Amino acid sequence: MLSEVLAVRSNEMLLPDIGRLTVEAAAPARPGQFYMLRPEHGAMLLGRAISLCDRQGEILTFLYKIVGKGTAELSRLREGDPLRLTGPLGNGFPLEDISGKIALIGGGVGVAPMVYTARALRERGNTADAFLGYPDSPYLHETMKTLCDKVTVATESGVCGAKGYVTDIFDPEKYAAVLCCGPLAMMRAVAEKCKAAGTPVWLSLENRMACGVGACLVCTCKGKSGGNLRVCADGPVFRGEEISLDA
Amino acid sequence: MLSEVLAVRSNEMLLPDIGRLTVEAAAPARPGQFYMLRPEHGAMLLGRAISLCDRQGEILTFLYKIVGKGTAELSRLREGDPLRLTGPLGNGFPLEDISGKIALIGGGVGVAPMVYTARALRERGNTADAFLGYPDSPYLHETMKTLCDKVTVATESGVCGAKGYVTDIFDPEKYAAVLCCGPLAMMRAVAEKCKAAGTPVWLSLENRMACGVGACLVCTCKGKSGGNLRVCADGPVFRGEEISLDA
Amino acid sequence: MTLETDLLGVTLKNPVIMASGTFGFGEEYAGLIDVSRLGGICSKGLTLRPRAGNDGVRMSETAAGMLNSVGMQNPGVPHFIERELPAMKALGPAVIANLGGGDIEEYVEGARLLDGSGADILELNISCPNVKDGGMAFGIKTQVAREVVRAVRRAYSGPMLVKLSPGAENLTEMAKACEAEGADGLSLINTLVGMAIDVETRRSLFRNRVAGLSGPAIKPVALRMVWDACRAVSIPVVGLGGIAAWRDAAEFLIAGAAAIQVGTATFSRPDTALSIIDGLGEYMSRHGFERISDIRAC
Amino acid sequence: MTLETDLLGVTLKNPVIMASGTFGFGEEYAGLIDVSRLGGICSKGLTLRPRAGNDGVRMSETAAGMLNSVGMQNPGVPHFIERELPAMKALGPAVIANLGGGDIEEYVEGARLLDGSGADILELNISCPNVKDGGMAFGIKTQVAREVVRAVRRAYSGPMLVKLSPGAENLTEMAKACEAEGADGLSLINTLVGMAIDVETRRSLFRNRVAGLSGPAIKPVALRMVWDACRAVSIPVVGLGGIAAWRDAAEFLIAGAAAIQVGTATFSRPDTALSIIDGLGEYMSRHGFERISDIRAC
Repeated sequence: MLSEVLAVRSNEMLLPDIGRLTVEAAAPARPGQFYMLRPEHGAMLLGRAISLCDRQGEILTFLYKIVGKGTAELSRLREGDPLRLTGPLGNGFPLEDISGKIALIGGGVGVAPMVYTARALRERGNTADAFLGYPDSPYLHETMKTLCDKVTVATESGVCGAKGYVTDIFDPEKYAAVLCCGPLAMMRAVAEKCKAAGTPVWLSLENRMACGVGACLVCTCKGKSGGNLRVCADGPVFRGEEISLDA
Repeated sequence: MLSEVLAVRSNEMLLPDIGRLTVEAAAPARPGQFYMLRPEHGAMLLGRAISLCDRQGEILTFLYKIVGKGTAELSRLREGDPLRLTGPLGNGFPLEDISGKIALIGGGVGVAPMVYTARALRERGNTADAFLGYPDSPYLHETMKTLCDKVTVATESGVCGAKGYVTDIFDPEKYAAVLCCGPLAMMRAVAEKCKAAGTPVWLSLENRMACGVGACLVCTCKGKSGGNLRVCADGPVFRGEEISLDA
Repeated sequence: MTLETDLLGVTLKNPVIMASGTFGFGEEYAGLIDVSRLGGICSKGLTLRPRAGNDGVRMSETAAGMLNSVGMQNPGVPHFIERELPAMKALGPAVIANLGGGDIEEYVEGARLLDGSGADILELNISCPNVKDGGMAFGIKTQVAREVVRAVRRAYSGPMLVKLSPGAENLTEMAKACEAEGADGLSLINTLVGMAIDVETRRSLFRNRVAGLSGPAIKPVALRMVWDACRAVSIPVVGLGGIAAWRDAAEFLIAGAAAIQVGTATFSRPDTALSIIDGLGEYMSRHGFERISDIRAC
Repeated sequence: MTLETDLLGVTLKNPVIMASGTFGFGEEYAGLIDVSRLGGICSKGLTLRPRAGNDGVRMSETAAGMLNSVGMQNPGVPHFIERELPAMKALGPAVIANLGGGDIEEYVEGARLLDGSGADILELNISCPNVKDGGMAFGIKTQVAREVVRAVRRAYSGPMLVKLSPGAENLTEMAKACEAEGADGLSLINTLVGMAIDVETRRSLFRNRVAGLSGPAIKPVALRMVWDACRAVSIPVVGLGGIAAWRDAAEFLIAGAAAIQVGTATFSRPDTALSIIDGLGEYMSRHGFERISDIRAC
């Protein structure tokens, strides 16, 4: 784990509200882990928890969606600007516990962690299919095609791939395990389908975070057994049956 | 008067703590007036009051010294970054009330307003000598040489011009009027010499400001008659005999 | 859909009022923004006699806020009535005269002069230090506030807001006491009491030691207090404290405020109030609200 | 020159303590910073029985601050004594056990268990809602606080800080009452009570409606209260509230604090406390101060 101010290597918008930022950092990370990103000269108090999207050599890639002031600030960073990176944080996907054919399901900016996950699976000799859902224009799907056996895209607008939800297409029966990151509604649908099929599923959650390391307890989610789990430190990846996705 | 978000045209450091920033704005301004400058995406609540250094065509030039977080933020602006400019504010130097040979005295970043003042005097057919004092490396003195009859530089370190204070060199007897902007100690010395010589002197003050337009009363200085004067709206330029420069 | 709203019997073009001490007497900003679009303007805090205000440093910026120690510099009520008030009235927005004092007699005499002078509303500032009580503000203890409100109520026949201090020992009790003593409405919050120290000289930055904290930093505290006050009294409440965008204003209106005031944020962006007016209009259209009072949470 | 300082008879390597609720039980940050360099660590707020904490949104960022509504989630005192405390003690810094409760009995039983358990100092959090008093915090009214401090004092024989709420009706009276009831020191300020509203749903963002405001936004208020408390009592005062840099820490020490706590700023920069330790050392050298207590204003 590091907490260091690094220079932004690149930052570009893929869509009006989706940006991609890279930095160079030596420390290793696992697929599904995240970092707290905070512009050193920003106006916001807290960093923003952003999943590691990809890692090639020592180049870390992050994908972010502009949803408020903090992510808007990320989008204004330019090459060379100082950015505090704290991480990698959280558990990540348990790739070592998984074998057989894997389904990677990403929704919107939740597609991000699937890139490094697919790359790591391929390096481990696993094969994966990807199911990627977007509201409108897709992104990272071309990269995913180079890393997966098959990539299925669905968009709500129908601009690319199937029109509708990728969760309606995906069949859990065909897979040994499912890894999913996306909006709550998508994760509920995936968890339900996997439960019915008896396919193990891991979900990567997100929540507002402050510390990112399990100290402040502001990012908890409900465990199925009733207690609260820390998304940052107990997760962000949970077994489907561990957590309750009720509102 | 305008309050608009403009794109920074250029921003460069002349010295490690002295920066020069330009923007393009059509509204006219008088020498000795100032603007409130606030980076649109900055972390600071308030703008910083910065004297107009120069104006050529519609290019406004500002000189600033990094003294805290607000001015450090100004120094980080790059070409194209949005900057809120509110102004021109304050009274400026009363050039229309002055005739004859003028002395322009600037200390440190207080040299800034003297550039546009010298340019305006020349356009009016006045002649001016400049006396510029710096702690160490000088700046803008070459520009001033193109706008004044004679430029005398003094530096505390002796790196350029006379070693010591320019106020020790300056002789008020030779001038019809004196315009001065600089540290408090310089302005006290100049006001005293001018008073003894019977030479009219105008001093340009600075202070922490919030509104810049005379509404909030946080930037007041002591009038000689006992009341408080607003540096932003009653000044920043005062007749030497109007104000008390006591601590 | 209309932004027009009633405050204490006075019709405001919209519920956005410029807070006392941040907008002078209105004319100062007339060259920068279209002042006539505002709902109302609170005058600089007035006292019966003119005051020169505090010496020394008067302002220091803090994280998302500022400390001020202006010290009630003002030209006095008679001068205000003769000079500033007519000019303020000519601007268009409702005129709210903000009145302070060092003792009850000074408050009462100031209120008497302002009565019938032409200001639309009186805003009674009870956060002033009570010179007869070692400088503790009138707005801290309910019983002390009660006395000044009662006395001013007798002296002033027009609509009167009492501006509450966040330092009140018991805010809801204070609000109820002001209502009981005849306040027609409340405005809150005034500045929080803060301090800054110069670490090189190791002395307080301000001669008066303490200073008033305002700005976005205090918004969450102000919103909570406005919510509480709205549920403690049945008279209208004007909400202020760190409002810097239409969303902030909407939060206060949802909490139950009848109108809001914009203060320190004007220093960051002179057109803050105007963009709040525009933003509230769009918000109302989007939600299908007919009038400002529809915004309030059920 | 030494940063070493005494707090209630406990020797701290330096006066920089991690505030309760922002540093877990210390181990959470051990992978990120050199925790052993800290002066002390306050545990997450403990209660006798484990608590699950609040449902719904627990945090919202504000201007230079954050609102939190964690709701005392903690494993309970017995679990703490068995599991977290030994690990905390192994980290090196002084261990301060922060204790809350819903009624006096729960406070007393928690304190009794902690007595002699190995924590260096007890920090009594009186900002908890009193379940028998409609949820008003123990720390608002002096008389209520007096009772809980008195009862816990009887149950706990070691050094005890009482952590004051900025919502106290009368802060200096509260400070004096805690001193009179046997507090060995005070720490302040706890969070200010704030609120946030979702303007689209028009409901409070937090299920519990209110939430605690912390961060740089509140520093000027905290500094003023620490100054006041230091002049009201003769026991040591630990200052906290928005400290984010060595300059902030120096301000509190000049105001009279014996030590300081760093809280929310750790979230912005995990190494905030370490850079404060370094900065204070340089500041002391520059000014020729031999020990931390020399920083205090004469």
